[in-house]
Parts: sequence; structure tokens; C-alpha cells
Amino acid sequence: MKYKPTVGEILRARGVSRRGFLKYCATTASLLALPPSMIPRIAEAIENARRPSVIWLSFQECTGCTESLTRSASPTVEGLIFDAISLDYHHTLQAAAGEQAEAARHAAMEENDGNYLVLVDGSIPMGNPGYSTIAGISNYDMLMDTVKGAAAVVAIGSCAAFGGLPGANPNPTGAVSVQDLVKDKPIVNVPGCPPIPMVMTAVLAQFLTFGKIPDLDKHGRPLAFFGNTIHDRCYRRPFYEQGKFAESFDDEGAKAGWCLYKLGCKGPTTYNACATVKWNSGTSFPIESGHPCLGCSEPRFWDKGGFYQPLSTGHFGSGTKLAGAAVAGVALGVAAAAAGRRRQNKYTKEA
Amino acid sequence: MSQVDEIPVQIEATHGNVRPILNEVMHALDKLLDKGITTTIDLASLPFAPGELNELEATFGKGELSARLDALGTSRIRETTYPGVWWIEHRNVHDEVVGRYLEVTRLPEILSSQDADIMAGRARLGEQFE
Amino acid sequence: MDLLEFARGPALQFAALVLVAGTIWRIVGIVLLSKKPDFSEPRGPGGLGAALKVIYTRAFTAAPFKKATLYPKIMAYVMHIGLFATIFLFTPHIVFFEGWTGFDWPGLPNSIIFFIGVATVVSGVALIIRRATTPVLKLISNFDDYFSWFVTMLPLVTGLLIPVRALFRYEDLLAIHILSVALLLTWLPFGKLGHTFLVFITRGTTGMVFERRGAKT
Amino acid sequence: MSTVDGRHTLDREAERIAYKPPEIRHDTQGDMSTEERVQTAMHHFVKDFNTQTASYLDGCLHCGMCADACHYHVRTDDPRYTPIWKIELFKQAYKREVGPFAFFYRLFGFKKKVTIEQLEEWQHLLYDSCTVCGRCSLVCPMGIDIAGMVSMARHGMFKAGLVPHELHETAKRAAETGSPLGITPEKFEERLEWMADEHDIDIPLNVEKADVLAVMSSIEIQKYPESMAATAKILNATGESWTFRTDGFEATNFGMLSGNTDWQKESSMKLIHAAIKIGAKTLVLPECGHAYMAMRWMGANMYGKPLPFKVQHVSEYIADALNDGRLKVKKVDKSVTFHDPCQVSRRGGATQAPRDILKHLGVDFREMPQGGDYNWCCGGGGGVVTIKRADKLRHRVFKLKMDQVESTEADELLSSCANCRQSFDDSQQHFNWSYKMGSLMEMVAENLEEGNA
Repeated sequence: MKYKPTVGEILRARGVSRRGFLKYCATTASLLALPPSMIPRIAEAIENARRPSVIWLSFQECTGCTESLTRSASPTVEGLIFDAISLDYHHTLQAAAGEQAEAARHAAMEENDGNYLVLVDGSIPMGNPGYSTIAGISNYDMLMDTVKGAAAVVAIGSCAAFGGLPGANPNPTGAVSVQDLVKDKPIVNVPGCPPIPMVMTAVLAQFLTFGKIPDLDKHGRPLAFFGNTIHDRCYRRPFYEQGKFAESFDDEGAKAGWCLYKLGCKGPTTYNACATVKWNSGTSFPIESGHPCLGCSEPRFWDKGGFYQPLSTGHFGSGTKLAGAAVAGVALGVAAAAAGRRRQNKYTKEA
Repeated sequence: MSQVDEIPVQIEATHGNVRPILNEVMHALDKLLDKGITTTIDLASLPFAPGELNELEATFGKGELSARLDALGTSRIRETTYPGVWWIEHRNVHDEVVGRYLEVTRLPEILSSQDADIMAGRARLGEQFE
Repeated sequence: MDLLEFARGPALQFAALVLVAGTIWRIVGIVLLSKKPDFSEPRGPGGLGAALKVIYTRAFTAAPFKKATLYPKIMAYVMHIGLFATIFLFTPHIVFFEGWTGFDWPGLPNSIIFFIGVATVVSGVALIIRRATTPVLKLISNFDDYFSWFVTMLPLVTGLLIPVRALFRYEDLLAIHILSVALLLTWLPFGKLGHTFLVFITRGTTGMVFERRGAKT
Repeated sequence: MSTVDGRHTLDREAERIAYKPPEIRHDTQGDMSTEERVQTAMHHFVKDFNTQTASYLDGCLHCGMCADACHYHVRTDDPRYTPIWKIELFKQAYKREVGPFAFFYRLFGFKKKVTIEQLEEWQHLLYDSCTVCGRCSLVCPMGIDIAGMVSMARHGMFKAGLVPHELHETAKRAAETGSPLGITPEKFEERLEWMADEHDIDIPLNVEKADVLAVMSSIEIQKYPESMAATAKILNATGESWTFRTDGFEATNFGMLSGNTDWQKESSMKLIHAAIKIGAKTLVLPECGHAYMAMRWMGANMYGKPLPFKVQHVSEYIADALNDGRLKVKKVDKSVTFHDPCQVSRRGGATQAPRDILKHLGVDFREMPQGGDYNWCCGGGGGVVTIKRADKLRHRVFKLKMDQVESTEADELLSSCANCRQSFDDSQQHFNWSYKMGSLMEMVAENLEEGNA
């Protein structure tokens, strides 16, 4: 196996000063939602970390996740991808194509057997393998083949994590998530449609820094980012508590920035870091721009009722069913009264 | 972008992050004076309402000292009007903010020349005499 | 389908169907029993007016009984007003009713609702302690009394716990909350909670019979 | 007057506050088997259920507030005297047999079948410790008429032969002789003649046609004959044509009190037929509470159609006559308090009449605390005064009445019910009490203005 330099060595070789390295570590700590007191430990870890090989597989997806990642503002995309990790296969980003690309993938797998990371975006069609293929290989075969020697798998985006849009009812391709198929490897889900870029890089930085996957919640999501609901961390929360709600998208409440609960905000049931990390280099997030949270980082968010239907709305049966129940009630009532009266008559006769 | 900027933004109420931060800074200053312990507050971890960050920055204001660091993008390190309280903002090479911190210390560590860099510089200097 | 979807969907649907069918069943079952005509010469007006009068007046305690029934009455008032406020004046609930009926009305701030909810639970606990300890109530109480209390308190308690994030995740507790509501609605027509609708029939009956006699109602 | 709190009495003879089995003496009549008895009781309970009772039995919240209104519970703190508990078996039968969910109650055994032991225990609760005074239905937040259902539950008890002996015998004598005290028409006539002589007045008897039929209660005929004279004086004074009838004079209805609907109907029909026979426009009932309930509110239903005459309690009749000037009375310079008979005032709706009369008499009327419609019962209503084994309890409960009366410090205590008067007299003797119950009607009769009509 050829010598792999440590991250510290790489950065120094590129003329990054110690101050620059400290800055890098501070932003990494910030990214990992670790307290600033952890910076020295992070510095030490990163100094000695060896760049991992990363294989990126894209299945039934829209490339939105890759788009999102390449706009990641931290520490720098180039710095992360080209310096800290070795992105050996990504058919959208890499220059190689066709057999050459597949050869690169196999080479990376062989070289880093047992140590490489597999990143997956997109869901896997189980209905018919022909729905989605790369170089003539079905998504399923490619996934199962690639993860064999992986240290861990990161499912990027809601499609890879939970099936996402392709898996939405009626799920014509029989789309499934990575965790539905891969059972013997540690899996980190980074859902979102797309996921927050910083969260994606943070997971990589975490793996890079500590060589292991972060603590996860019940849906396999990193707790550091998915530990709180949008609602819990939303700056509009005080309006919710005060009972001030926007009733439509253009009323006074909406203009005053009141709570969007009544407009269908899924913030209370959605675990993600949008409210703190925000988007577009920390500029804003959907609620801040006046739109309710869609809950895109939750399993099957497409099928959980309308985006603009408030969370506490119930789904009652149709009016016909209720009318049917009423008719049944009348029938039962009549029968009960009739039975009672029959008993009364019988007893009167016997008495 | 001028059209977007023209949209009037109303800010009716804030999340109220400013006062708790001021309070935390006050206690951090006590710790610095009594025990010499420094404190760093990562502002990225707090849910700020629109405009609230500006409010916070304005509250702390500009003090006597201000420095600019050029490493992996620029960083601004500025003492606030409260001596011992530093406002630190890291940017990447695209000039995007990647981290904001309030550091309560006599001098932020990142301003000191680092041993590794001193050694590297010393080595370069030595090369002149070879 | 996760728990929340189950609660909001099939569980609520089932509860709504049972509620409608059970309520009508019970009312029809009572109304269609034999009725004895009253041939006596009326002294006062009977009929609907009398029924409505007593439905209203029995909400208040007659002066001679005020002292003896003060404690349970106050607790019952707190409980009923509290239930009304928490059910109908809490904004997420209003949204729920709006989604169902299309009607919308102003709510109270959550902090006030939370306070009312706590007061309601306190009154409920006070009443159940009273039921379990005073000899009269101990004697006349049955399973229905305790179970009905339980299914009434459950949505209240789970609802109050939702903002207390320490124990459960929001969506789990919300699901449990809605399931507890489904349980409440399912039980409501059959046990003593039926007084939500029987109160009109029972008081109304007395109103019609006794107002007709010109007797004290 | 005692200063001891009634709830924590120091009376050494007082019953214990804690739960205890009922006094041992269950009376049974007839020689039915146990099973037959239970079945008969049950069948007759079931027969009586209708929409009204169903709305009551389904509507009960088990709030227990009725206990606070019942003199038996207030005085003893015995939870069994909680009014709604007294009809527990009736309720049990309803839920099991007729209620909307009866099928499930039977299927799952939610409500057990009533047993003979229960029925025996409830004999004490349905008869000895309920005067059917109806005070409990005024406190009930649902407005449930418990007293009315106690009366209904007694039907089943009677048919099953589970009535206290004294009450049963009294009712039986009433059915056999036409009067609970065995007053025959001859005896009635005899006593009327005696009163006519004594007071030197006309007492019309068996007149063929008259506008008013007056009737009496046996208690008056036997114990308070002055009432007959008073009735005659007043009716004479109004100038109306009126009469007593030997074929219909007994107003009490022990069939109703004991729970025998056949006897109840028989008693009522006698009066109805007599009134129709003479073409009466008004049937004036005597000073008797349950007679008012039996005839004013249940009479027409026994008859099966509206009565062709008006039914009035004598106090209503007098009040009307005074109000429209047919009758005039002298002013009486006394302070008076009035005991409202439950069946006439609270349950009958004639609460105002005696107050009008007292106003005309110009007395210093002192309403009892919690008086009028909320009055405490004398403790003898609903046939209880006849049940000897209940005397101890009845006297104990009477303490409430004594406190109530004493607090008015009135000179005179009046009522318009001979049955109340009887139980007051009994308790007065028992306690050697200073108050003696008088009759409102007699006070009117004694103070009639000369030259009336």
C-alpha cells in the first residue's frame, strides 16, 4: 500500500500556516457543533489524520445533493475534497467516464479495502433493475458491490436515507433507501432535500477527525445536527407561544414575521439544523424567508399530507362514512330501544 | 440584488439572544480576572433572528484594536468596546463567513505567532545563509 | 405508516365513527323507550322552553347547597372551564377544528393555555382523590367513574407534556396525545362521559316535568 | 337546644358513622320462593322504565352531591343513605335489561343480576330511609328526580313482597276498608256529626250536586277531627255549594306510598268518581302532602285522560278565595313559621299559597332558613312515619327540623299536612320539644271574619 500523508502534512505542503490550521480547526469544531474548548483536541486529531478515500455513488437522484455539497462554505470545498479527502469516484464531478471511471472505482476499493467511505445519493429501484443503471450495472449491484469493503456508508439526502421522492406513493420504481439494503455496515443518514451542505461536510470532517461515525438518532441521523426540531430552535417560536400566527402568505402576520404553524409549518416534527446553521453561507432558512418548513429531513415527508396543511389537522373519514356511522347509530338505537321494550312487554305479561 | 434589498423587512421581535449573551460575557470577564480562564462563545450555535446578529455586533461595538489575518481566506479579529472581549469572524477564500466567535481573553491565541510558523520562518531565514 | 400518521388517520377516523354512532345510539335508545302521557292539568309551561331553562339554571348551585357542595363544585367548574379552554382555545386545536369544520376563532396564548391545563389537571386530581376517599363517593363509584377520569386526564397530561421536551420527542408525544384523544372519543358515548350530551336530555326532562307542575326546578 | 354539631354528635345512642350492615329485620310478605321474589321485583322494575327514567338513570354522574341534600345522610354520615344509592338496584336493572347498551351489560356481566340479599338490604334504603321528599333532586347538577324513582322502585318491592310490615299492613287495610286507619263511611259520618254538633255548624254530606267536593285524610278524621270542622267553616264561608261524600272521602293513598299501583288507582278512582257524580268543578284536597301528589299530579294519569274538574290543595283553595275576596280573615298578632309539606310545595308547586294566606292573616311570618322549596322534610313522609322500626332513625333526622324551626324563634309552627303534623307530634313527644305543630287551615278557620259571604 502506498504511503498516505497525514492531513497536517498535506496542509503544510500547501503552505497553510499554523494560524490557518487553527482557523480550520475552529471552523471544524463549529461545524461539528463541538464546544470551542475542543479545538486543541481537534487540532491534534486532524494533524495526524490520514486522508480517507471516498467513493460517491449516485442512483435515483436529481443531483441536488451534489449541487448543495459543492456550495458548502466550509472550510472550503476544494480544501475539503481535494485536500482532506480523496474523492476517487463521483461520476458527476470526475473527469473520467465509462470504463475508465469504473476502473477508478475498483482501484480505490482494492487499494483502501476496509477503510474507504461510500457516499450514496439517490434511492435504489428494486422494481426493475433497468430503471437506473450506470455503465450497465444496476444500482443495486453497484451498491452491494461497493459497500463490501467500506468502513462506513453515508446516505446523502432524503432519497438515499429514506427513499425520498422516488419512494413516494405509489413508488413506481420500488425505490428503497440504503439502510433498507445495507445491513452489515455503519450507516449515517444525512437526509434533507437537499441536506444542509455544512452538515454533509461535517460528517466527513467528523470521520476525518475522529475516524468514526458520529452519534446517531433513531433514524440514523447525526445527533449534533438532528437533535433538535426546527421548531425548538426557530427564532419565530415566541410568536407560537404568544399565539401570533400568519393566516395567509400575504397578511399582516406574515409580513410581521409571525409563526407559520397555521400555514402548514412542519417545524415541530422536523429534526434538522436549518434554524441555526442556515443556508447560503448562513444567510437565511425557509422560515426566515417566510415559507413553512416542509419537513424534508423526515422519513416519507412527501406522503405526510399537504405541505400547507397544519400539523394538528386530523384526517377524519369522509362525510359519507360519518353519515354511515350516524345511520348505524340510529339503527342500533332503534334496535336497543325495541329490545328493551320487548323485554318490558314480556315481563309485563309474565308479571 | 438591488430589488431584493428594496423589500422592506420588518422585525417585530427578536428571539432575545442579546441579553443572555451579554450576561454570559460578563461572567466570562469575571472568570478571566479572577482565575485567568478564557472563554469562547460560538455564535453559529445560536438561533438568531434576522438582524439580531447586527444588533449584537453593534452592542459590543469597536474597541481600540483591530487585526486582519490572511490565512485560508481573511479573518477579522477585533477588540470590542469592552476590553478583553474580542469579536472574531473567519471567512473562507470566497469571502464567506465560516465562523463567528466571541472570545473573552487578554489576547486571542490566533494573534500570537505560532511555534510551527516561527520554526518554518526560522528555517527559511536560515536558508539565506547557506 | 408511523405512529403519528396512524393516530391522525385511522385512529381518529375510527374514534369519530364510534363517537357519532355511539352518541346517536344512546340518544335514540333512550328517546324511543315508552313515554307516559301526562294528563294532569299543567300549572306552568312545560315544553322546550322549560327544558332550556333548566339546562341553563342547573349550571348553578342553589343557595342552600352552596356551602355543602362548595369544594367539589369549584373543582368541577375549574375542570370543565379548563377543559373547554384547553380544547377549544388552544391554537393548534383551533387549527384542528378549522381543518375539520372550516370554522376559525381566536385562541389564547400558549402560556395561558398551559397554566389552565395545569389547573385542570390539579382539579382532576383533587376530584379523583375525593372520589377515592370520601365514603359516599367510594360507595357509589364504579369502574366507569375511574376509567372515564383516566381517559379524560390522559389527553390533558400528554398534551401538557408535549412542550416539556425532556422525556419524549415531539412527534411521539403528539401521536400519543392524539391516540389518547381517540380513546376519549371512542369511550365518550358509552360511559358517564356521555353527560356531554345527556346533560341536555336529563336536565331538559326535569325541566319539562317540574316546570309544568310549577314546582321548584 | 344542643350545641353539639349534628355531624359529630355525642349522643351515646347514636349509630356509628362507619359503614355497617342494615338493621336486621327484613320483612317479607307472601310465600314466594327466593327466585320468584327476585324475578318479580326485577320484572316490575323493568316495567316502569320509560324515556324519563332512562334519561335519569343514564345521566347520573356519581357526583354524590345528593348525599348533601338528604337529611338521612346529613344526620348519620352513612354513605348508604346517599339518595342515588337507594335506587342502585333499580339502576342496575335498567342498565342490564333496558338501557341502550343492555346487551353488552348482559353479555359481559358488567352489571350483575340483583340478588335477594340486595333486595332485602334495599328494603331499608327504599322505605325506612327515604321520605320521597325530593330535596336531592334540587342539588343534583343533572336534575335527576331520584324521589320519583324511589317511588317507582317501590312498585317492584311491593310486588315481590318486600315491604316493611307496618306499611304493608296499613296499605292493605286501606285497600280493604277504604282507609289506612280503618275509617269506614259510617265512622266518617259519625265523626262529622260530632264535629257539627261540637261547633254548631252545617256540614253538608252526600249532597247530590255541588261545585266543590271536599275530602279528608284518615289521619285528620281520626287524630285531628278539628280539621273537618275547619274545612266546613271555610267552605261555608266562601258561599260555594260543596259537600263531603261517604263514597269518596279518603284522600290518603297508601297504595302509592307502599308501591301497589292497583291500590293506588283504586283509591284515586273513588274520589274521581265521586267528584264526577256530583258534577264538581273543584276537588279540594285536605291538608295532606302525598294526597296532593297522588291526585293533583297523578290522578288524571290513573283516570287515563284529563280530569273534568280542577284539583286543589286546601291551601290553594283558601289562598284563591282570600285573593279574590270571597273569604276574609281577621289579623292575627303572632309570629308564625311555616313547614312546607314536600309533596305540596317542593314537588307539587303550591309553595306560594300558604304564604299568601299568612299575608292575609297579617302574621309576622318568619321563613325558616332553607325554607320553602328547600325545606327539610318532617321525616315522616313517604309512609315512613308508619314504619316503627325506622323510628330511631326518624327521630335522629328530626334534629335538623328542630334546629330549623327553633332558629326562627316564631310563636307558632304551622303546616298544611296532617302527615307532617303526625310525625311532628310524635317527635315532639319523643324529645319533649317545646314546639307543637298546628294547622294553617285551622288558623284560618279560627280567624274568619264575621259576615263572610
